[in-house]
Parts: sequence; structure tokens; C-alpha cells
Amino acid sequence: MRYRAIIGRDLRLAYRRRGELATPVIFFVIVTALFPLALNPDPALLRTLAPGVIWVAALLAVLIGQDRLFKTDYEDGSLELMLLSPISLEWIVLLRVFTHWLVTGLPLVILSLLLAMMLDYPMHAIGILVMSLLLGTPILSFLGAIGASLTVGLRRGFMLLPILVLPLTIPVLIFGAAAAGRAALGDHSAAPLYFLGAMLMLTVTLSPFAIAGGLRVSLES
Amino acid sequence: MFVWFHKLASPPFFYRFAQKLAPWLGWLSLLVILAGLYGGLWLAPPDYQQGDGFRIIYVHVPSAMLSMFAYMVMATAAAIGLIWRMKLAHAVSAAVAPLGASFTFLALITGSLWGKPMWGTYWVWDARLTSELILLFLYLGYIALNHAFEDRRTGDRASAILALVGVVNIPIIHYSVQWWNTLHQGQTIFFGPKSEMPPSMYIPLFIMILGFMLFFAAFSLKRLQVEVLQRENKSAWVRELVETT
Amino acid sequence: MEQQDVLAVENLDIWRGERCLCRNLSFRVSSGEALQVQGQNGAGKTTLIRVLTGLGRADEGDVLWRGESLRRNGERYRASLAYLGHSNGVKLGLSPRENLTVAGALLDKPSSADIGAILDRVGLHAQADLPCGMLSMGQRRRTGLARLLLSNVRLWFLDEPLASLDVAGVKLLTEMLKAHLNGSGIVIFATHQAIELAPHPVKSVLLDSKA
Amino acid sequence: MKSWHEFITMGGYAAYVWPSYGIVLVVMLANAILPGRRQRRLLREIRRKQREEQTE
Repeated sequence: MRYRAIIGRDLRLAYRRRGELATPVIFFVIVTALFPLALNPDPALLRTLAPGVIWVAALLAVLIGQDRLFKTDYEDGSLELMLLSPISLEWIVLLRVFTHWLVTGLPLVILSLLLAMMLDYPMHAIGILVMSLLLGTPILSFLGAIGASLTVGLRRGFMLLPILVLPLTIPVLIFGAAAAGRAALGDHSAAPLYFLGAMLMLTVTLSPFAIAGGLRVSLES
Repeated sequence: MFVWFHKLASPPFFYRFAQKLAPWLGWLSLLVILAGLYGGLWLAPPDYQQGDGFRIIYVHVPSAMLSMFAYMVMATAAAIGLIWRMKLAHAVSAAVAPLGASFTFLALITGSLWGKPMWGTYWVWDARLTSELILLFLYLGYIALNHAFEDRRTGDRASAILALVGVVNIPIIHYSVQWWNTLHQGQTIFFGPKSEMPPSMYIPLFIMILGFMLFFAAFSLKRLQVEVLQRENKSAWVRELVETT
Repeated sequence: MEQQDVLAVENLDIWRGERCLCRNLSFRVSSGEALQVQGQNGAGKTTLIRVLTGLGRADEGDVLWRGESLRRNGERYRASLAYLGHSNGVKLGLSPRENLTVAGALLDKPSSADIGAILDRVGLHAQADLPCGMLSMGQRRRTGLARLLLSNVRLWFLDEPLASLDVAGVKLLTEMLKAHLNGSGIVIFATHQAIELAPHPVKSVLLDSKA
Repeated sequence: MKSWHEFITMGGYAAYVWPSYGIVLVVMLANAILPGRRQRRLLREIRRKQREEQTE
């Protein structure tokens, strides 16, 4: 019941500021569209590049969406209430990052279907691409939230966040793009997907502690 | 013994202790490094495959080892600072980070200078070089966050959390990069010391590693003194120190 | 038999950067008492209140609630306090009713108290379902006050509670505080204006960093 | 033993070996010199501030 109220709050707020939610999605589409323009619209080339392009664009899109995660709550004082709640901050944070992924990460996953077609990614492999994004983008959300929690009190936090978080996202990128790439060639892609699954478990269990710790530190002064 | 450690954790005692110890370690590291250089550049025979090009190993391997060792020191100190709220521990992390970043940078540069004659290009997306590059990014992120806050103590704790997140991630990053490397590279490239190196080659390497370690210890202490001074500049013992010197 | 609850502050040192806000500060507040934190702008009233809630951190000293350090019993301490800060902790995108529902969930108790009745009491009956972004500053502040009423806890911390309240709002606040003290609650507030809470005693702490 | 010539040319690898050692030397020297200088500057600054406070 109390958890439903916390999730409901974020969903309601997201719905009332739908315009803001569109930003990462538009960013995702535009960045992906830049690659054929910069390289060469040859379908054979695009097909080999598609997994990497989609994954890099999705990674950046998730991260730019993450900067806002705690910012407004920090500014209007609601974050203080969450810290002062007897419910453990780790739980609250876990719920909120998950909700945030629902409204920012999930649309990217769905939209990747369209982008995959535009880049001539083979249809038989599209299930694996979506699967890799479904497992990978929540990890990115949690890692981004760590950065957001550490920089929420800083005026220039949005510039610092990618520097802090991008190096940490490299394994996700490697396994995610590898799964999609192998599937496109008709190879087995189970191994990288298992890695992504394992990393998702690890991130969901450990990162709330880092995020909660980051928020406590950020709100101290 | 425990009492001694406890004393060491008190900033004024530590400061004077470091003031005495650092120069000794510094000069000792210079001697050891000179001995290592003599052994490595002059006494050691050329490698039968790489000729004299292999001599880069005597600076590359110690740098690479220190780059990882420094991160471990940084993360351990960060954990101690967060768990036991020890101020000196945060200062240790902040002091070690620039040194670690320096050695990571050196490992990258010497690695790519070594790579040119061996591979024909300065940069190959080799697993070790790539991991080292990511390690440099982690250091830079830590340093940037540590200095981003107006209040030094907030910066200390925020960057300590980042260091711990990094230390959990490093094995995963390392493993994923290796996996990716075997996937795309196929052939393995000879890089680094072979197991059947003769003593005249590996003894100078050990001496150099020892020398770099001593250097690291000496100048971590020096940097740590600066960090402690910055953090304690209003306290009574610093006033006393300033007046007596 | 009312249990006597005591918030005790022992030898608190708080530094902000190069400046010492308080040194060796000690005081006790017990059930039915109020404490006013006084000081000029920038003297550190907000910082002290935040340290007392456990949000901020003191350099030396300790805060004890019911004899236990708040470092050790953080969760139980948080379950017995409510805090109204500078910013109200009110989401502008949500209505007062929705804000209170979330606040109730965060207090970790199914809100037995009727949100509608509380909103009536703070005079937001007509605005209960408008987004807070459309309300005046005073009405947003009242939403924050409503959150205190919802909380049903012993310890109230208020930072500049009079800010943006009109005459009727100040009266509402005083009544709320008196009722809370009557129910053997504790009120700690920071402001440089006087709030008349007679017959309840108002202790005071003056922050003066020059001294 | 080998000759000075061999040592200088590094058997044809001089262009890689000597720059490696050079950059290591530069970075290590910087790391050795800068902290000491910062320490002295910091002490001077603290002393100056203290004098100002005393004369006030």
C-alpha cells in the first residue's frame, strides 16, 4: 500500500509533465539518425553497425534522462521527507528508480524496434535486441541514479554525471551490443544475455545502497 | 601496537611522522630506481624476439601495477572513512588518487610506445590497454567529484562512495573487456614478460617495482600532509606548527 | 501517566567550511516544551535544525532521543519526528490531497487520520484537489502544516514556520503548536520573531558565531 | 658488456624506449616536486591569515 503510493506519485508526476519525458526519446531517435548521415547509408554497412549504434544511443539517452531523477525533489524539499521517512531510503530509492525506468527506459526499448528497421537490422534477431535492451537499460538507470544522487546538490551536476557514470556502463554496452550483434549474424547470444541478467541482479541488489548513501551525503549541507 | 596505530590516525602525530619519514623514503626510492635502471638498461641482455624494445617493460609494468594498487588503497581508505568516519582515511583517498591517475597515464603512454614497434600502431584495442584506459576514466571521475563540492568533507564522502562503486565494478569491467577482446581480436598478441625470462631480466624488474612502490609511499605521504593541512587549517595544532616553523 | 520524552543535545560543535556556527552547545527539551532557535540571517539556524533531525551532521557532540544517540537508533528516531523545512516538501504537480497521501505513505502508517478533515482544519477545503502549483505561497505553507498534523509524532521541527503565512495562518500555526504541546509533544522551531505559546514554556538558543 | 653506441640507439628502438623513460621521468618529477611546493605555499598562507587575525 505505502509502496503503491510512492510508485503512484512518480507515475502521476510523470504523466503531468509528459513533455519532459519525451526528451530522452527524441534524443534517442535523433542520435541514431545521425549515424547513417555521418557514415554512409549503405544497408549492408548499417546492418553491421546497427547493434552498436542502437546501444550507444540508448545508453546516452538513459543517462541524460537520469539527471532529473532527484533534482526537482531536491529543490522542493520532498527529498528531505524521503530521507526522514522511517521506511528505509534504500527501498524508496529502489522503487523510484524502477518507476523512472518504466517511464523513460521502457519507451526506448519499444522505440528500438522502429530504429532497428530503419537501420536494416535483421528481423529474425529483433527479439534478442529487445531482450538485451530490456535487461540492460535498467542497469543503466541504476548506475545513472548513483551519479544523480552524488551530483544532485551541485549546480553543474549534469556535466559531471556522465564523467562519473559512463566508465561504469562499459560492461553493459559490451554485453548488450554483443548479444544483439551475434544474434544478427545468427550466432548464439545466450552467453552475453546471461551476463546482462547477472549484472542486473547485482545492480538491483547493491546500487540502492550506493544511491541512498549518495543522497544522504548530498543532503548533509 | 594498536595504540601506535591509534596515535598515527591523529592528524598532528601523523603530520610530524610523515614529515620525518617521507624524505627517507624519497631518497631510498631514488637509489633503488637508479639501481633498477642500471640493471634494466645496461646489464640485462636484449630480448631474443623484441631486441632492446622490451626494455620499456621496466617502466611499464611497475606503472601498471601501481595504477591498480593505488586504486585499491584509495577504495580501502574510502571504505574505512565511510564506515568508521575517520577523517584521515578520506585524506588518504584524496592524496592517493592523483598519484594513481599519474601512473595509469604512464602505463598507457609507455604501453602504446611499446605497442608501436610490436604491433605497428600506437594504439590497439588490446584488453589490458583498454582496461587501463577505463581505469584512468575512473580516476578522473573520482578527482572531479572530490573537488566539485564547496565543503571538503561532503566531497570526501561523495567521492568515497564513487570509489567503492568503482571497486565493485573493476572486476566486471576487466572481465567484460577481456571477453570482448577475445570475441573481436581472435589472435593473442605477446605483451608483457614471458615466464622463462632469465634472472638478469627479471631481477631489475623486481627492483624497479620496489623502487616505484617506495616512490609511491614517499609522495603519498607528502600529498597526504597537504590534504591534512587543508582540512585542519583552523585547528590548534596547525597554529602551533605554523608559529614554531 | 504520560511518558516524559527528552531530546538532549550534548556538546555540539558545528562547522560550516571555515566558520564555527556553534561550539559546545548543550540543551534539553522535554515533553510539553518548546525551543526557539534564534540568530541573525546566516547564523546557522537551518543548519542546527537539520543536524537535530539527523539530516545534517555535527562535527562533535551528540543528539540523544529518549537517552539513545540518534546515530544508533536512526530509524526509530525518524519514526518519531516531523520536519517542515524552508521548502515545504510539497510537490507542485500534485494537489494538497495527493501530497498528503504520499506523506502518509512515507510516514509508514496507513493514514488513520482523515486527510479531508486535516485539510479542512488548515483551511484548504476548497483547494484540496487543485495542483499546488496553482496555490499561493501561504496556501502551500498550509499544505506543509497539514503534513505535520497528519504525522502524529512527538517531535516537530519547524524552520521559519511563519514565512509566507498571513495573520489567520499565524493564528492557525500557534493553535496547532499549542495543541501539540498540550498533547505532551515537543516543538523546536527556528525564527527571529516571537511566537506566543503561553502557558507553555519556550526555551531559546541563540546562535551567534561572533561570540 | 655492450657498447655506449648500442645503449644510445637501443638496437634501433631508441625512438620508443627513450621517450617512454623520458615521460616517466617528467611525470614522476612533477609528482615529486609539486606536493612539497604546495605544502610550503599552504603553510605560508595559513601563517599570513593568522597574522591578519592577530592584528585585528
